[in-house]
Amino acid sequence: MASFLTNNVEVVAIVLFSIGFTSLLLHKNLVKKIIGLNIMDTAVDLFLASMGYVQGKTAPIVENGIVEASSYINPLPSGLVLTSIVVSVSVTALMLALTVRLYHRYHTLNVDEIYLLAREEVRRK
Amino acid sequence: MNLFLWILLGFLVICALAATFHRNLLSTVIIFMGYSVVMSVIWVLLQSPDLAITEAAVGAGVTGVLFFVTLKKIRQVDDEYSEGKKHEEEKQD
Amino acid sequence: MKKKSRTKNQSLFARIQSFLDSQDDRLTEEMERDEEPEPPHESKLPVWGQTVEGLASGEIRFFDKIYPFAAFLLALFIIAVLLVTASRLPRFGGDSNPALNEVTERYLEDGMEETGAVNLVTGIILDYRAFDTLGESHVLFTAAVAVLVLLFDAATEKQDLLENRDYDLAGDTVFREGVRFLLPVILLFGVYVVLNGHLSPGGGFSGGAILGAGLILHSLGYGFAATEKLVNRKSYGALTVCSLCFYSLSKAYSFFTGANHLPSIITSGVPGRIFSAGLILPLNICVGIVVACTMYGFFSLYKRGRI
Amino acid sequence: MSWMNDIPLFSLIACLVCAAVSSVLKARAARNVTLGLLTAVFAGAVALTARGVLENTNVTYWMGHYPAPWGNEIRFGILEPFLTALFSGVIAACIVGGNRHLLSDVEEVHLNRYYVMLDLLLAAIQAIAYTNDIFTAYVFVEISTLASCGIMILRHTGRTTLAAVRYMIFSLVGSGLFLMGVIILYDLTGHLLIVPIHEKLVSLAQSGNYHLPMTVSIALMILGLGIKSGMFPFHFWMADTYGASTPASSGILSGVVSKIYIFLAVKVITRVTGTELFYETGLQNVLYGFGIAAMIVASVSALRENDVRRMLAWSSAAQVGYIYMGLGLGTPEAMLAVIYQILAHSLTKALLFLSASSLSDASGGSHSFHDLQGAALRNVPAGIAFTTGALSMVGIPLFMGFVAKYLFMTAALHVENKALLAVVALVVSAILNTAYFLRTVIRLWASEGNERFSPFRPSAGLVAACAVLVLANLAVGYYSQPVISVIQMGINLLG
Repeated sequence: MASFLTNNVEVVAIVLFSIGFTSLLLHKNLVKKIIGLNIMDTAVDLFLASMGYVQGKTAPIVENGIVEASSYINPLPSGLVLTSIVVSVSVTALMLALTVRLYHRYHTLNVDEIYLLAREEVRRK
Repeated sequence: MNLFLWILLGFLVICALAATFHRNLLSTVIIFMGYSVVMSVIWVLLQSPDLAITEAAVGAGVTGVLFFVTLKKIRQVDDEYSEGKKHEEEKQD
Repeated sequence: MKKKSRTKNQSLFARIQSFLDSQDDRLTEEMERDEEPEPPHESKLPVWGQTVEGLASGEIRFFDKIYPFAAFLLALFIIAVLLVTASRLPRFGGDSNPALNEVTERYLEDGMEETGAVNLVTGIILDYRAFDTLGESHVLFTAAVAVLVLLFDAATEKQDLLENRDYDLAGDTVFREGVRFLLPVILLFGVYVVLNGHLSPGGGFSGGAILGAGLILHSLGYGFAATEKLVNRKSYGALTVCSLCFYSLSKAYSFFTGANHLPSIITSGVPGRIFSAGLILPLNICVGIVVACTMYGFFSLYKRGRI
Repeated sequence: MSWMNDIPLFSLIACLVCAAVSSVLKARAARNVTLGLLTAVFAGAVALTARGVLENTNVTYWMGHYPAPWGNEIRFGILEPFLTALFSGVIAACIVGGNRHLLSDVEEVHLNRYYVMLDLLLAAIQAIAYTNDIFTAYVFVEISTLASCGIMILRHTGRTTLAAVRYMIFSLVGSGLFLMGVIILYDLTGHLLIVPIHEKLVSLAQSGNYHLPMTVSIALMILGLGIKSGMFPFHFWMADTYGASTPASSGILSGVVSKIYIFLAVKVITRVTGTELFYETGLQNVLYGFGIAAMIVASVSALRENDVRRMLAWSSAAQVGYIYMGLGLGTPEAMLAVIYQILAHSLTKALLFLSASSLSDASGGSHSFHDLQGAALRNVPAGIAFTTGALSMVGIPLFMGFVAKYLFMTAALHVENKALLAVVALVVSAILNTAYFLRTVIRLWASEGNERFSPFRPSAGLVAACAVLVLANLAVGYYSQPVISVIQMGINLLG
């Protein structure tokens, strides 16, 4: 059991997560939404990486043949974060491509306007 | 090192807020790239050099470039669009 | 208020009318008929919570009203809960946290011997938990195919319309000289990170991203035509497919022998040498190739609609 | 028969390799590869199910050289291969039945990429069904999200792209929350594999430490999967998504993709936390409430809809509501009903989407009820198929939907404090279902309004796919007992 001050990295990660999460949900501009998505993803990564950190220990790269568990930090979260970074860059690329396409068609980045335009288009048919 | 970490974490929050609330998209993207660089420094502090390299290459590098190209593409669409319009007006005249 | 919204809708209506004349998906036709575009970051219409008469069906109206409010409440709720949770988690940096258990211990103590990798993170992601990483590289592949679907523009295949119109960095001497100076360093560093993934920080993904960034820089400095000699559509397809297939098949062999307790012909070698760590080096190279090609492919697709 | 243990590994790897190879093949070859792959996966999964039923044991298979808490693992009993078989069958039916639309909706240059996406989706489905590792589940959930977005956007209309953006936004929020839950769980237990997590959670619950983080992490995982599968307050993306995609994609998205997330949620509930621990957290009451609300609200939305495919999408949301209501009831009988509902809804919705698209082909491509007047008379096979699906959804005896509703009803009656509301909701929802489906069916068979459009001959593939799905529906509805006992055995093995 710890508190806000000792778990500072975790708390900051949650704050960042909430900033990203809210702007992904509420921002109307698509590019801003994607920035929010990226902030959310990096916040999750920070949260995960902070779980692996152990005070006063070094990166898990074996040096001088020392293979004692007590001298390195937990390597597993780093591996998971690597995976998570790949996922987030893939998703970002896809979302940006969707944005470019929508902009080509509707000439706006505002989701609401795009939505109205699309509805009207459907009604026309 | 603790103080340094605090400063960097504060910087991250400020960057995130600025990126969310700034009105200019280009500045937003640049702020986001700054955010990524700070993040990679934090990862060095958290003893994860693998992540630091990846974040620097991906977050500040490739993702940033993708955002830039997207914005550029959007401006290009706008340009073509107004050029097309000008063209049409000339024809009408 | 109502009047105000109607006038705004009027302009919207005009825009809609004009571009609906053509149902065609091609941009150029739409563009010529449309009105002045709006600056991307400015919205004229406050639409959520305000509906246009006769435009939306019942669900949409309901959705419009409730969405921002509900999303805001949901976000607030989740944030509050998460903050309290974060403060109750095991202490940051503590050395008796639950995550430091027998799993971590074996990774740290036997990892080098069992996988042959000095960089234990690489050892974990490419050996202990290789199934995750197999999925991870296919995530990237999926995204690459999806982006190709979205942005591939057959029209640019024959004529280089877009390239001419771009602000051409290749003509900028300072930039070009900078690239000439930087590029070898970047590419060398990328190759080093890929090849030394099992010995030092880095690995296929980070190195691949660096190489991809190098390729992007190359195409900016010398033009796409020059880069195309290195990575074009054919070689892109061949490299990606071969790397992914090699990855999947070699991992299938490794999983198969592992699960059936058969001896594997792949040995881990002497830790610390470059040709050690069994499959990790070839896998890192494969991942590096896939990532580098995909990153450059993303850029090329965004920039000019093809690879 | 230890060689059978290798089937999941090989079918998974085959999917990944075929996906990579298909990306450089011509569309026709890619299609054949995918169909062959689907057949192989189906056959393998059926064989595994049969063996599971005969031997009634779980098999744990190492993915690598290291045992449980260190390396990845997959595990298969009965339900995992059973659902894999179901989903591969539904996907095959969808692409055979929706082929004509695929050819017209998807550009020629991109057609092979549709099959690449399907191969990747199939790999993701198998991995999610089989995996014994919660982070692997997350990675493959992302693949399935991207691939399902991919099969939507291959139809290049503005509406589809917009629907894809909405779908992606909801999905990404869902994945973010799911990953957050996984991370908190990892921090508390130090494991990522399901079995050790479960053991550690049980001991944590006994000691009383970290009660709040534990509840929050489970809630986040369920919420994330709920958002991705279209749980009630987050179901708004469904109408656009299912309404705008090409019919094959609609069937796959509604029949397969959202169901695999539900199965993952079931796995989280039964295996990660264990049913007892989960029902101690009180989260089931939230699911119960959301489920009940979805059953009513989404049905009302469906009743007010004027587009047949959007109506089907709202109906999907209502059916997902049944599932979450069942999870909220929290009894073994309810779990049986949930799995049966997954089976029933998957088969029926695919049938409905396929036949509805063919019916609107017979009405000049329009989806509105006005134009669909008399469509079944112009296109009799699709009309029969749609009617069968509608009757099944409404819950007429002999069809699968009836059995599912019956199971939910009996399960609800055994839970004292939730019985009344659940039964009322089931009855109201059944009445609403009847209203909107029978209204549609009557319109379809009405003879007026016939003159504007000429009779239409559906493609052979569509007729075949619909016939298979109708027969499956009738067979599983009529001989429900063996299927129910297989599912029951599977659930016993799961928890």
